[in-house]
Amino acid sequence: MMNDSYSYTVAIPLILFFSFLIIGLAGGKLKPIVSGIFGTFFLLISTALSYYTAYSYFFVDGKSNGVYQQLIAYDSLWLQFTDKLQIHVGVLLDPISVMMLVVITTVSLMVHIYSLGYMKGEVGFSRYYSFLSLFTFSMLGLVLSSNIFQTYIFWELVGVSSYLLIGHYYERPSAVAASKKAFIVTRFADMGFLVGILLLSSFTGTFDFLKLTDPNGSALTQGSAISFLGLSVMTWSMLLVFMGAAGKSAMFPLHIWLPDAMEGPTPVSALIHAATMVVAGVYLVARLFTVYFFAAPDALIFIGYVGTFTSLFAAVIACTQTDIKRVLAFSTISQIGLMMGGLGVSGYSGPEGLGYTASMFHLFNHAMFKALLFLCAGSVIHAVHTNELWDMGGLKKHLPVTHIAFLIGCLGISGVPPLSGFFSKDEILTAVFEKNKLLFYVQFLVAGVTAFYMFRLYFGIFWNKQREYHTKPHESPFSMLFALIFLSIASTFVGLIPFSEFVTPDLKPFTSHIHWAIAIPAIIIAVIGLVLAFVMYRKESDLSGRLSGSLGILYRAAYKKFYIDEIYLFITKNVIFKHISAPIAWFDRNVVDNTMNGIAAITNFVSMRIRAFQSGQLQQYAYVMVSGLVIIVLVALYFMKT
Amino acid sequence: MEVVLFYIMAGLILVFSVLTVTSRRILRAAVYLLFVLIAAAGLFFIQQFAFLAAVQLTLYAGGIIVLIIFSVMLTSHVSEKLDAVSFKKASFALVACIAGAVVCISTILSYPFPKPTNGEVDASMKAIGTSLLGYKENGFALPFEVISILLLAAMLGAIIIAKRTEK
Amino acid sequence: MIENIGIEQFLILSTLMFFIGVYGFLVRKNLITMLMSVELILNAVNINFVAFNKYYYPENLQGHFFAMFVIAIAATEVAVAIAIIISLYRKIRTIDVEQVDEMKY
Amino acid sequence: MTTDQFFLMRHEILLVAVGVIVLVMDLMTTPATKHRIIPVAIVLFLINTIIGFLPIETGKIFGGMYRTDDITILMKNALNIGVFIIFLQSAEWLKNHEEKFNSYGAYFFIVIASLVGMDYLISSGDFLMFFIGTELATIPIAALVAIEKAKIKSSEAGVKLILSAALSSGITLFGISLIYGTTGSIYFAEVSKVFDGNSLQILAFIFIFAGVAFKISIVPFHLWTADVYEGAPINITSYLSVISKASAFFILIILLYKVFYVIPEIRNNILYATSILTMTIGNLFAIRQQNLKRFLAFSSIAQAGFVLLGIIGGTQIGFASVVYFLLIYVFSNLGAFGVVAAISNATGKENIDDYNGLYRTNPKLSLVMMLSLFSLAGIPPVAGFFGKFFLFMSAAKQGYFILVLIAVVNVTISLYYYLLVVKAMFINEQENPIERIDSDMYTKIGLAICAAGILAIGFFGTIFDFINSKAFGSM
Amino acid sequence: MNNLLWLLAIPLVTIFVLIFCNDKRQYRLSAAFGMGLQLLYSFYLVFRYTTERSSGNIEQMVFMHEYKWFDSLNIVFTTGIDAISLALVVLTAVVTFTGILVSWNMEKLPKEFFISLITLATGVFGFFITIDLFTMFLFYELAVIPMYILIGIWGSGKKEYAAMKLTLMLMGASALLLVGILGLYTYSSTDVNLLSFNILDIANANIPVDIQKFFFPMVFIGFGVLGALFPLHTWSPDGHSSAPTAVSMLHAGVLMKMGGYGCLRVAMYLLPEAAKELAWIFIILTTISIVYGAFGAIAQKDLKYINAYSSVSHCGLVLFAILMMNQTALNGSVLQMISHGLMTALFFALIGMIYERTHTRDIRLMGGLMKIMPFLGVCYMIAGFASLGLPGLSGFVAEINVFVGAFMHTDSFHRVATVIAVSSIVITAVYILRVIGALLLGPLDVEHEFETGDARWYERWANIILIVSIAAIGIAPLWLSDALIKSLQPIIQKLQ
Repeated sequence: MMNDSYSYTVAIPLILFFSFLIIGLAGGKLKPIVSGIFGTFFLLISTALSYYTAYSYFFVDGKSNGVYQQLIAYDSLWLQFTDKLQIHVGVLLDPISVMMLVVITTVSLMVHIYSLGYMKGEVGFSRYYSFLSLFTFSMLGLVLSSNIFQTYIFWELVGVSSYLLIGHYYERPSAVAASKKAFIVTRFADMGFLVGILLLSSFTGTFDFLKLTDPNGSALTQGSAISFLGLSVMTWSMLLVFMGAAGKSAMFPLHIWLPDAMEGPTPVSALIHAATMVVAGVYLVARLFTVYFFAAPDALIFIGYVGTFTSLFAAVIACTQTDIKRVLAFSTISQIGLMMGGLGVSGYSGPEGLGYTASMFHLFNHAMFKALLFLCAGSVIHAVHTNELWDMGGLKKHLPVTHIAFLIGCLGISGVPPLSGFFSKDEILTAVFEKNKLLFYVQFLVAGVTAFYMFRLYFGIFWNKQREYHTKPHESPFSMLFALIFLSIASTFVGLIPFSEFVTPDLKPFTSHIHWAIAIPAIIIAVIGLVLAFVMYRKESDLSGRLSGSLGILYRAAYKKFYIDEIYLFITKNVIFKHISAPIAWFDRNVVDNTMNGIAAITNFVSMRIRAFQSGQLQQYAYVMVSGLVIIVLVALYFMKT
Repeated sequence: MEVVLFYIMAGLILVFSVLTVTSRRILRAAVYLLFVLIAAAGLFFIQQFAFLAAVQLTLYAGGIIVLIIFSVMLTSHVSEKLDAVSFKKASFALVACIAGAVVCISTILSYPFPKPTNGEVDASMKAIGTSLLGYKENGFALPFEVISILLLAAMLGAIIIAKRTEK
Repeated sequence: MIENIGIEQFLILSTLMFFIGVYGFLVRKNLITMLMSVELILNAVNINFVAFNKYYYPENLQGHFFAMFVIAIAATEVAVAIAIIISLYRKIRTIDVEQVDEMKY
Repeated sequence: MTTDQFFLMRHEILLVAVGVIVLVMDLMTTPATKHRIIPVAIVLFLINTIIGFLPIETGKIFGGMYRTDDITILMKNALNIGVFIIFLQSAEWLKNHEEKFNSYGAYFFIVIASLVGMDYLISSGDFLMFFIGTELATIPIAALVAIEKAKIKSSEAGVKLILSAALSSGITLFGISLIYGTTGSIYFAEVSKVFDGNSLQILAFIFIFAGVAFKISIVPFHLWTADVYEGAPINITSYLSVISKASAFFILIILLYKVFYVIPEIRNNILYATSILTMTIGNLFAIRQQNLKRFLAFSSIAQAGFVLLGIIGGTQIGFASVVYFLLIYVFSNLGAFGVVAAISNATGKENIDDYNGLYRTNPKLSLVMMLSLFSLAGIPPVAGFFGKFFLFMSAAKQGYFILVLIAVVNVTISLYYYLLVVKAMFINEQENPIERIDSDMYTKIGLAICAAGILAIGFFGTIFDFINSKAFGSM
Repeated sequence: MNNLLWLLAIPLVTIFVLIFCNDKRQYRLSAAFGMGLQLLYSFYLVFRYTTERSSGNIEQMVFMHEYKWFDSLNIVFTTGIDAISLALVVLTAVVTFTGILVSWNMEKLPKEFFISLITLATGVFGFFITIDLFTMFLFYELAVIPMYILIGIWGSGKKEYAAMKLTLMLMGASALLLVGILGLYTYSSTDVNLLSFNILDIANANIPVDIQKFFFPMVFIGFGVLGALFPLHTWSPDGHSSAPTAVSMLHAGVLMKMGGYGCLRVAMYLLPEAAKELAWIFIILTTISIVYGAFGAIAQKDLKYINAYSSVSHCGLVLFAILMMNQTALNGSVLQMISHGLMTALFFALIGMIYERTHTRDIRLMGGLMKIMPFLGVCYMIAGFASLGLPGLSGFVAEINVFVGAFMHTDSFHRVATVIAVSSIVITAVYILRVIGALLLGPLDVEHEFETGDARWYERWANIILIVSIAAIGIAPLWLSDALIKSLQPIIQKLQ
């Protein structure tokens, strides 16, 4: 449905594209801080527009007859394949995209402001800001997509911005490697996504979200009938699309890039690898939820399992990591797993859609508190110049604001009421409980583990033993603290938003309540985790060491991230490089090429061998002539018809 | 009469031909060749081509053979014997030649030659003269003229080659 | 009469002579003897021409003249060839054909 | 016969006149003035060449022994141009070998006489003129081949040429005698009426074919070619490889199209096999050659193989494309030989290795050489491309696609060795490249004509159209 | 002024002027001026073409002119363009012009260099504007031969071997092609007097399927070798890596496109029945090409080799798309040709520039160049992103067209092939990022003293022109793609 009154929304991303171009092209000649201010300023405009959009959509005219409308605010033909199959670039406004607008611009703005302090004096400051603009542009473009191909386009663009930002410190080999890994792993996933799109479009004949997700439309029924290897084509295509989502959202086993991505500047981790880009997968599944639900329910169940497994898996690893950003990264993976789990169990209409709502709610909350946690971590790193948990300790005196903010974040993620995480996690657990008990128990366990590792971090950094620091740690500058404070406040209060009034799978609001029967055990297990962490890490003790020792191989496996990286390394280095690529190169040089050289060599060889004919002997020449003549005569007379 | 003569001539030709190409003394070979040529002239004669036979005798036997003998004497000793032909070379050549001869002869024999027309050939000097200078059909004025150019050019060529250069 | 002989016999004779000449050309080591073999070949041809003329086409003298021109040309050929052979002999003091192989391959 | 008819032989008469004038003038020169004969001969020949282009009647004289038509005249003009270029290129050589010639007149006369032989050959209307033309074209030239008295190779080449030519003419004559015996005539017109393709006639045809094939250097009658080309003085080599070969091709077509047209299968099969053999073997031998004359000899063998593709179908377009190709071939091959001659005259170097770095010192020579080689290789936009293309096209039109395929593969192989020469001149470097050569004016003009011909002929489609309009197909 | 012969006249006049120039300044100025003019003229043609089309001209080819050449053979030099050829003409003009800019400082025999380069370009221009097979073939060979000289004289490494191999393989291919063309000519009409080389005429001839099946492989392979069809691609890595910068640009950028164009215009358009029957063989080969080239690129250490193998992969995609025979895929193939032409030209230009400064092309010996030559580094990254199909750059547009088009086939053979082809985007990412990582990023290798100094003005402009073109297509593909689709209709109709 076209809606002209929102057509300004197209400017929300575009402003940032221009910001990217301006800063990128002129960046070298501007003073670094000017670039930063430019970028922040442009983003501020976008943020204002987004907030205005959110306000008017949710509270003024987004609903019609009690149902949220999906509005096409802007639409233009970008590429035409056939008369029917076209790529449009447009702006689709519906509850989740508007919500994402708010999330992205908010977190991005905070990161922009934060970075003014954090990145001060760094080489490549302008570059950093231009890439931040590029990222924000791409991310906004992604969430506003009206067309699955548009999603793919921006999907790739966020990937590349992520690549560029992870590799910000391009002189560090580890950063280069991490950026490369991130790109390639997500690219691999995107291949699935692309094939999924191809499959989807070839059966539904459209890329358009509105047509695809119309529950009464023809798109959903086509393809469901055709099956391949026991699953309907629709299921296959949706699984492939999920592969893309899993790559971006770091679902097992495509999660390996995310911890490494922490090589990027910490604000980038906060923005991209915690709050926005990594949840793009969740967003994508939510965007196509109708399709999943109606046409590919098997895929949806699969997503639920994958999400839940990932969440446990990552949570366990998080307990053993000592790099604070990596802990946060695994925590992110774990939380996204929860969101996926929520989506996987969701129903479609009314309260059955709680999983969906909860998942989006958690996404929203998670963005806030995870960004907060990362920015705090940045602040800590800024102060002590190390990422290593055991090189920190006793910082609560030195960094009071960061300390409080971090605590808020930890409480938030652990699901302690009344902070935001509590509400969304409760809803997810409720939804899962109603659908699948096994997943529920896993997620329930994850909640506890989450509290444990978060507070392990918290106590490790801020309590524990005072360490020797090269320079005395000091609190960060105001620009950074502002972001911390803002996000702390946000994390504290956003949980109170009645999300089911706004975001539901069938676009019809419903009212949800806190299910205390599930909430209370969840709180208890979180507190247990918290206390355990308190006991172990409040001050220096060998308790943790003994515990990890007693877990033995399990601990080591978790510490080594269950060797997934090594498997990948084996596949890439040993299988692909050594046993595919190098042999192909060898084959090309030696077999294919030598065939060609061989033809030349044979020609030369023959040429050498027949040279005896030209012996210089006149009589031999004559002999050849005569015998040639005789042979021709013989053949002509006896073997040819006349 | 002609039949007997023919067979004698044919026999002579074949025998001396073979001797020409096998004799290891060059001078003798030249003489054998002379016999062949004379025998061939005899063949022409019995076919009533007297003029041609005469030409054959004077030009060939008188001119060419003399030229050959001179050059033989210039380039080798009279008593010199040629080396024997290698067996390999000879047998290869023999195979080719016999094959060629067999093919040719069998083809000739398979050809249904008609009965000869019993027309008399008018090979009188007059007829020859008219034909040689005739420029209509069956006149040979043009080749006659052209061959004069050939003779001149060949003569010039032979002279410039054979002439010793002054050092 | 000559008609009793049969054209085939002339032809066989000339063919044999021709191939004897060819054989000589192929095996004789001396350049001059090769030249002689060529003469055999040409003579064989002449026998053909004359016989055909006599047997079948007596109304004109094509074969006869052909043979005559062949003789004339054979003469020039021999003249030039001998000139060349002698000039070669002056340089390498031999006229062995097997040694005339400076250029090969 | 009226005088007008007599002047149907204008080309030959003029040539003889030029030859005789040169010879007579030569007799009148003293050793001090004898070099003046060179410009005189060249100018006279140029006049002759130009007159050759004037319009002329066509027809038959001498009872059909001599016949001309437009395409024959065209061919003769082409040969005239070729010989004119050869004369230009030989001026320097003649001067360098002053002591070897008592008179230059003999050289000019012999070449002209040989050319007269070729003119008669391509105009011949009977086997006698065919035979005499062939011999007139060959025997005097054999003398010239052996003319370099200081070189053994030259005599060796002469011996090889004249003896193998004698053998081949013996073979041809044997064939002719059988044709005469079975058809009763030596006139082409009569023979073609009676010729019916019985096995004796086929035998005779093959013998005659072998004789012509010897002249064209078709495998397996080609072996003399390389040795003779290498040993002969370079201008004679170019004469042999261009003029002699072109005229032999022409008469081959006449024989195949006008006389022996009733046996197309045999003709096509023989041509099919020999053309494949010829181009392949020519190429395989050319690959290894170091001596440029020998190299060009093998390359010209290969070229002959390509030309057979035009003849094979017996079509008018094939005939036209052969003549067109030969016209181009005259310029291309003479261009290449001209450069080789210029360098050989100045330095005596004839090996490919000697040409390393030639472009740095002699860019113009290198460029002419490159153009000629590209033309021989059939690279556009130089004329050789068109020549080859039309040859292949005429074969393709008859459905000989496999043959064309083999031929074009051979073109690729040939490109390899042509490029080797280009590589030597342009890419390879050596410490002592051939120093700068200042050729005389004649050479320059000769090369310029070649280059102009190579560059221009392809772009004027009317030339081909003209040839095509005059050509004819097998009956 | 819409006479297409200008496209030949301008380069020829430039060559003529160059012959009479006599110092380096004059050479490069006249070359740049000539090719600049050519570029402007090609833009003017785009303008004229659009106006012509919008004024309702729906002829298949516009600006057609016929020049009688060999009348008796019915060989008529016919020029004419549609959007496909026009796009490639513009591509050629861009690449040639930038090639000249890149060779601004050519030291060795500059005159000869520019003349050969422009001769090559003339061949390419001629190839794209003719619509008769004879002239097309002529220009094809004309374009190949200067390559030999260019690589042989100005190349590096195993230049002589590479030049010879390249020339022989391409000429060998043209041998096949020649037979194919002659076959098309022979069967272009049932009336011997009406045989024609004109593509439009041949398209109307109903060539029997058996005949088509005989000639299709010849034509397709003949052009396919130039388009680096596996396993006949081996000329390409050696050739590219030995060639001087501008030549690599032209070669990979333009010359290889002649292969794709020829396959499309001649093989598919004129032999549609055989194409339908035999496509599967070539689909297999091109699919191998795509993946094989990409894997091959991973293992390379020399920058030019990497790019050469990447070209094998990308050009494989062009042919792959052509064989898919529907509108979208064909459109994708043309877009891919243009896109690959631009980005590979950019790549080679950059490699040349980097080589000039580092004197090595071995990625193991370099690192951290971003630090000392940021402009070139950024350009290289953009080229890399274009190559791996990043949206917003031309490669993406082309690739999705190819993939979507290929996937429209509903049988599993095509689909499996497509999925394999799609996998190349990952492999491409691997080698591109590997190069970027090893070359530009990481710590600066201090052991080797690289000449510092970022791009000079002419290098900057060369890069900027190419990047702008890449981005223009990538961001707003619709105008180009629409024009192409319209021009593709006749071909598609034959293939339906």
